[in-house]
Amino acid sequence: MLKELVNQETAPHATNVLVGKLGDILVKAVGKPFDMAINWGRIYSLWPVHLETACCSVEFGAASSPRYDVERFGIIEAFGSLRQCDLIVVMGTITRKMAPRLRMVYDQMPDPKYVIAMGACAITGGLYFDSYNVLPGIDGVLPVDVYVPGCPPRPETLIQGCMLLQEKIKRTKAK
Amino acid sequence: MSSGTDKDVEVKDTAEEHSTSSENTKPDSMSKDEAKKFYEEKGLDLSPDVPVKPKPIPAFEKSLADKVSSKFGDKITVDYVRADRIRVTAKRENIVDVAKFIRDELKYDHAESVSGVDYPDSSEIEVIYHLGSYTDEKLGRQIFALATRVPREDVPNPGSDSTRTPSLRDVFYSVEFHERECFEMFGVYFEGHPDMRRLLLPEDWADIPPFRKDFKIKGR
Amino acid sequence: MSNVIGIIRALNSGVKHLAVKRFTLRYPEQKLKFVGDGFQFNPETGVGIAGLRGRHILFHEHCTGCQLCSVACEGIAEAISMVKVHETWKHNKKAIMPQIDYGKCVFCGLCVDACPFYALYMTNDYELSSFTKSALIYTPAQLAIQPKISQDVEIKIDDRGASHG
Amino acid sequence: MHRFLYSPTGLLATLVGEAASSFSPILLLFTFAIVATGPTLILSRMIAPRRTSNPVKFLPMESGQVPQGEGRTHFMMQYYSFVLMFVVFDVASIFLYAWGSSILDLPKSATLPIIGFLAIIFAAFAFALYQAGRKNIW
Amino acid sequence: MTTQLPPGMHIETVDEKIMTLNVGPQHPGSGHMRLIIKVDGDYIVSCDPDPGYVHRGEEKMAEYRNYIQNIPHLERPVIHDSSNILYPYCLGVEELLGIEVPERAKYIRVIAAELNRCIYILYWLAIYGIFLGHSTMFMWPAGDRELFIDLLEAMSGARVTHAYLVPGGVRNDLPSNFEERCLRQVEYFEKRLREYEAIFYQNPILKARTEGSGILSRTDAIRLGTTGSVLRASGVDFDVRKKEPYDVYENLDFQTIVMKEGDSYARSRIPYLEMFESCRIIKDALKKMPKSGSVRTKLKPNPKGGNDEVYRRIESGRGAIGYYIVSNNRPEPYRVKISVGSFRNLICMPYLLKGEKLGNMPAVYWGLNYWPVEADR
Amino acid sequence: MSTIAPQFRLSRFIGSLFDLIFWVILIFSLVGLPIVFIVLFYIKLPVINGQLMTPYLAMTWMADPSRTLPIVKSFMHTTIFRVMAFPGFGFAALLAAATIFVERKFLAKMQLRVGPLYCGKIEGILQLMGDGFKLMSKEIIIPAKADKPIFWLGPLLFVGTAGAFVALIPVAPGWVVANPSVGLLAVFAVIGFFPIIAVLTAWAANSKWTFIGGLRALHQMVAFEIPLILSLLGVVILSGSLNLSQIVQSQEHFWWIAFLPIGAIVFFITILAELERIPFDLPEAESEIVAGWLTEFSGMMYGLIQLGTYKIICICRIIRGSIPWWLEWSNGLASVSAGYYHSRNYNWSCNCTLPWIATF
Repeated sequence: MLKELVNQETAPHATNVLVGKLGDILVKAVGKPFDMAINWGRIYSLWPVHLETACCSVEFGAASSPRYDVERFGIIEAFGSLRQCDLIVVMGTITRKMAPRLRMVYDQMPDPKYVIAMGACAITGGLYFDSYNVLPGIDGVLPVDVYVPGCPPRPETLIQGCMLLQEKIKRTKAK
Repeated sequence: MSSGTDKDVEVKDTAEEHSTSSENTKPDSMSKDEAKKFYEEKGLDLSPDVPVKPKPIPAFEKSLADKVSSKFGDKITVDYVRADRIRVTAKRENIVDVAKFIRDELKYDHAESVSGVDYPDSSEIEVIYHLGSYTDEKLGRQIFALATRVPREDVPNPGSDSTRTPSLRDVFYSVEFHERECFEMFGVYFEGHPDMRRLLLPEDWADIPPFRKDFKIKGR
Repeated sequence: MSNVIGIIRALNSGVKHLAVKRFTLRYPEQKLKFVGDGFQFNPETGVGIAGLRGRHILFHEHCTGCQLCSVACEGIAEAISMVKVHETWKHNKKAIMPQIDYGKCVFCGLCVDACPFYALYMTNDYELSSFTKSALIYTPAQLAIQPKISQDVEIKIDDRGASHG
Repeated sequence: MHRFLYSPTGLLATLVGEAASSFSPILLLFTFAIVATGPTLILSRMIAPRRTSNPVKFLPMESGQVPQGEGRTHFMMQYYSFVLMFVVFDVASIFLYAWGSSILDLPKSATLPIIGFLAIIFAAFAFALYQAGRKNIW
Repeated sequence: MTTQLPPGMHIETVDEKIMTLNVGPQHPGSGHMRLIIKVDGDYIVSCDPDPGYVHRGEEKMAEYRNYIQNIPHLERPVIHDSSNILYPYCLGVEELLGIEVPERAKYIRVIAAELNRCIYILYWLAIYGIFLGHSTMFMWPAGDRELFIDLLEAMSGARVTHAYLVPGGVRNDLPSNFEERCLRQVEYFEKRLREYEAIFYQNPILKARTEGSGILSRTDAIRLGTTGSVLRASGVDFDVRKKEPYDVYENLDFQTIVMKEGDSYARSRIPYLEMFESCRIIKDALKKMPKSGSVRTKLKPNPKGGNDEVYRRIESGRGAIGYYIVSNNRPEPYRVKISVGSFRNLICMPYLLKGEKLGNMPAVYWGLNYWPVEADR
Repeated sequence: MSTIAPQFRLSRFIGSLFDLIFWVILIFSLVGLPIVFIVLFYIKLPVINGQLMTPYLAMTWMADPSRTLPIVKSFMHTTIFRVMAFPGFGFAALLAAATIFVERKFLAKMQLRVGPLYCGKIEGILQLMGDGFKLMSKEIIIPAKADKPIFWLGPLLFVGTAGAFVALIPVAPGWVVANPSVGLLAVFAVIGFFPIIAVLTAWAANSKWTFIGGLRALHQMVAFEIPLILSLLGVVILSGSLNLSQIVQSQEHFWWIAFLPIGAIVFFITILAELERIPFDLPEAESEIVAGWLTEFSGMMYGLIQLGTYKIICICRIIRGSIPWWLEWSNGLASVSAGYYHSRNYNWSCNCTLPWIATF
């Protein structure tokens, strides 16, 4: 390496390699704590978008009620625009009429964004496996991060799902 | 799915065997009480499949039904008169007149629901208006079912085939959304309805109306 | 003036609640206690025994492989499918047992009602979330495991409002 | 002091200098706030993921629908009269401060015109409030 | 040049001065539905409700399932009012199959239905509060609702989808010391309910937003065929529990709440007052209930109805729910039609919102006690 | 000729510049600073205060408070410190953060729940930091047909104007950034900017919701401005000055609220309306127009606007303190109204009692 650096002909190339390697080391050294800090922020600040797709929204409401109070985890129902949200909880059945809208809501959210499939209908279609107007699960529409089973799931199960999602975020890269 | 249907058939078979065997063991000549005792000893269920005891026809409901039948004669048929429930079938040509009579003379003032029933065997679709009354105290318990039958086509083309009937929106304002639903679910076009659009189904629905009997859902 | 009084009364009502106990159940640390051990059914009387409808527990020694639970689920969610098991149990001549997909199950309990051999019950376990769909499918071996349950908190009502202790 | 009063340019210079010295910190804080927070936007642009491949993302937010029509249209807002009132009375009411801050030094007769002025303002206000009560014309 | 478009399709014409707003499906002020609202400035010119985002075809699927398998399905439209939406189904099937219900089961059903009515109304009230910008009014009812959910959970085992009422009675008996617990919680709950009065109903700001908006006159309420609290807020004394008492409601002591104003405020207040009546009913039913006895008449495995039809209705939190069941000598019903209060009240929406200000939209919309999942079925 | 031109993009160039600056600063602080200190040990230094400032002494200045204090003191009286830290930007930002957190916990208590709990181990004390980190690492979406320069400028201008607002407020005797003789008029002048920013960004975003929200914001702020101005006239007459510091000093013995209760109430109501707090939250009424003029803002842009908003809230509270009409009384009322009404994420009317703000 040193020889190459000294050599007039190979020097420019070797310098580039050296600088590149130094940069890699720096990025690794800086990147890891940086990732951790950002992921820590993301973990405790999940704002779900207000999109009620079906009846599971009742239990989502119960989860933000005083008894289960998901604000403890930093999850506030950001009662506003989807541009400020980072979590989409698919609360139940997705019908054929809703599916394009769901996808559009997902598309318009800023990255990074996470999806929780809540309830049997969102996971596999559940009770409506043979209905003419219901999608068999939302896997074909959105990439799902966590599945929360139940019909509807208890708020505890939803909170457990959110904790799983936090684990998942912890292990992902920041960018 | 295939295994599921197999299982279904299996269980149905066993159930039928069960019932037939119990019928076989039952002696033919038995009074009602004896049969009851027999069933109780066997630990079997007592409830009959079909209610058998005839109920008396109540007077008030009978008078209402008579009013309608005396006015319209053989244009309508009174299907049944039970406690709190009357059902009348009218032809679709005079359903508006019947409805107006019911509203003005019998004081039924709103429609609770508009349902369609598909009868592919007789190639007809039945449209039933369940009418109720808020203004008349005596009619608080009553539901008046006004039915009509429209022809049904095997290859439906909703809106432009013969499956159509006059709308009752001018008579009972409250049927507006119910008739829209009936239109998209059965393909019955209501003539004179101001806003005959699709209501519940997706905008790109291109299949036959889903509540018809020949529309099969998955795996059935 | 009545408006002013109304606003003051509303403010007063809000302030009073600073003295009311918090209602929150701190879920991961505390868990609610339920009535009974889980939903059970007595086929003789035709009446169930109240209890939470969580995930199922399957008693292998009682299961005969009769498929009644699967048939009961047939028109509801089709969550139960019968799978081959390697063990040959005394009662179970067909060597099939129910396998439940919790991605489909709706926890209605009609399969428990359908089981005439006291083999299928529902437990107090509800923590079933997972990262993948396939992890939601519980095999007969998984269903036989008794869940660890530590549910001890109950709602308490006193003068300072309802709370969870 | 008197020296400046006799030369108009000197007065102007004094006024400008005083204004500059007393108002410049406002401008300074204004710029500092921008300078201090602006980098967060740039930083955010650097560290946040950016996926621009999907054009749907950049459509205006319209409740999950494909937007119909433009966001910037001719739009009738029934509260336009408020703006007109603001334009007229805001400037006028600022002048009250000039009077208000020196009322104790003024002769008493100076109060009369200002009372007339106040009467006009309050009459207009009362009329506006009366109109506000009539919801149907909003 | 203009070709005839098939019905169900139409072309939007865009007016420059009139702005079209899609309120829903992703909108903080909409539920699972869309309102196409055209506004001229701050005034609503027209409103076209577009439901169907949760249309799951319950009625069609009911034709492929037998009478017992339909139970979990038919409670899904209103899961937080599941006892009430199953109630007319059970009554109808019992009439079709000729089943008698034990006396104790009838009382238990009434208790479950009334508890569920309170749960529904509290949830609705929470939503109503948050949509008027009052977050405390979301939290308090949503928290107090859990008291009743605990009771129903003890009865049936599930938080919201109980599947508790079945044709022939109820699925399981009450747990031990239920009555004592129920009485204690209901009394505490009545105390809590009075707190809402000061912070919400007598609050001048709420009154200013709701009073006088969306007025529905008595004749219009009857003509539009509304039901439930919308109807009673317009001065029509109609409650199915009183007019056509089912099970044991005629033995119980309660009264119908009627208001004459017909505005959003009256519509929001009637369900609140009805909760007091529900508490009365529960306490009365607990007193009059037989202390022991059977709670379920056993059915055959695959019961078949005759060649018959039946229409039964009950009063739920959103109005009358009617089931029209046609049977066909088969284990499955031939046709099930659910006539629900939400769908019947939907017609009020374009009627009431026309000419209102945009700011009154949430008050009018949620005052109609509309639950989109139920309306779509 | 045309080989270079299409590939060159100004945005990419500027991006690379910033990238470079970032790395330079990072490497300098990690590598350069130690080197500087090492070098300092071997270089002769001049005499200061009659003492030879050896590198050793220079180092001890950092540790020895008696040596540090004079330097800090002299620094504290520079304008730059005032702008950056104490009465200026940093102080207001910290106060805003504290306000948000205290409000959230307070409101949660009133609603019988806990509020933020797990972020930062102790009662969720780091919740806002978490929110900030998250917002900073969120993507910023600029709508396709938006007027990009104005859309970018909106949040910056908002924060900047809020900062300009901060400059006018006397926090303690002698502690004020800008002390013009017509300070009260300057306050009105700054307030007049907010509706303009709202309308500009609303128009720039090209969305229906922002458009309606911006117009509503404009009309509401404008409509309440004249009552706001008139409500403060009484104070000016009584104290005979437009300078905020002098107004405060004139109330040493008793507060003008004793003479001007109606003005006080009018001021309270109008300031609520100016801040778009509940119940005057028409511009952000989320159940009608999604989030008003904030609808299209995402990521850090939204964060900046929230920061600005809360800064203004704090400032208005200090105004209430500096024109001490009601002091504790008003703060108590505001704290109650916090729990009583709430809109958006944590947009509560005003906030809880922080008596130390008003004690001077």
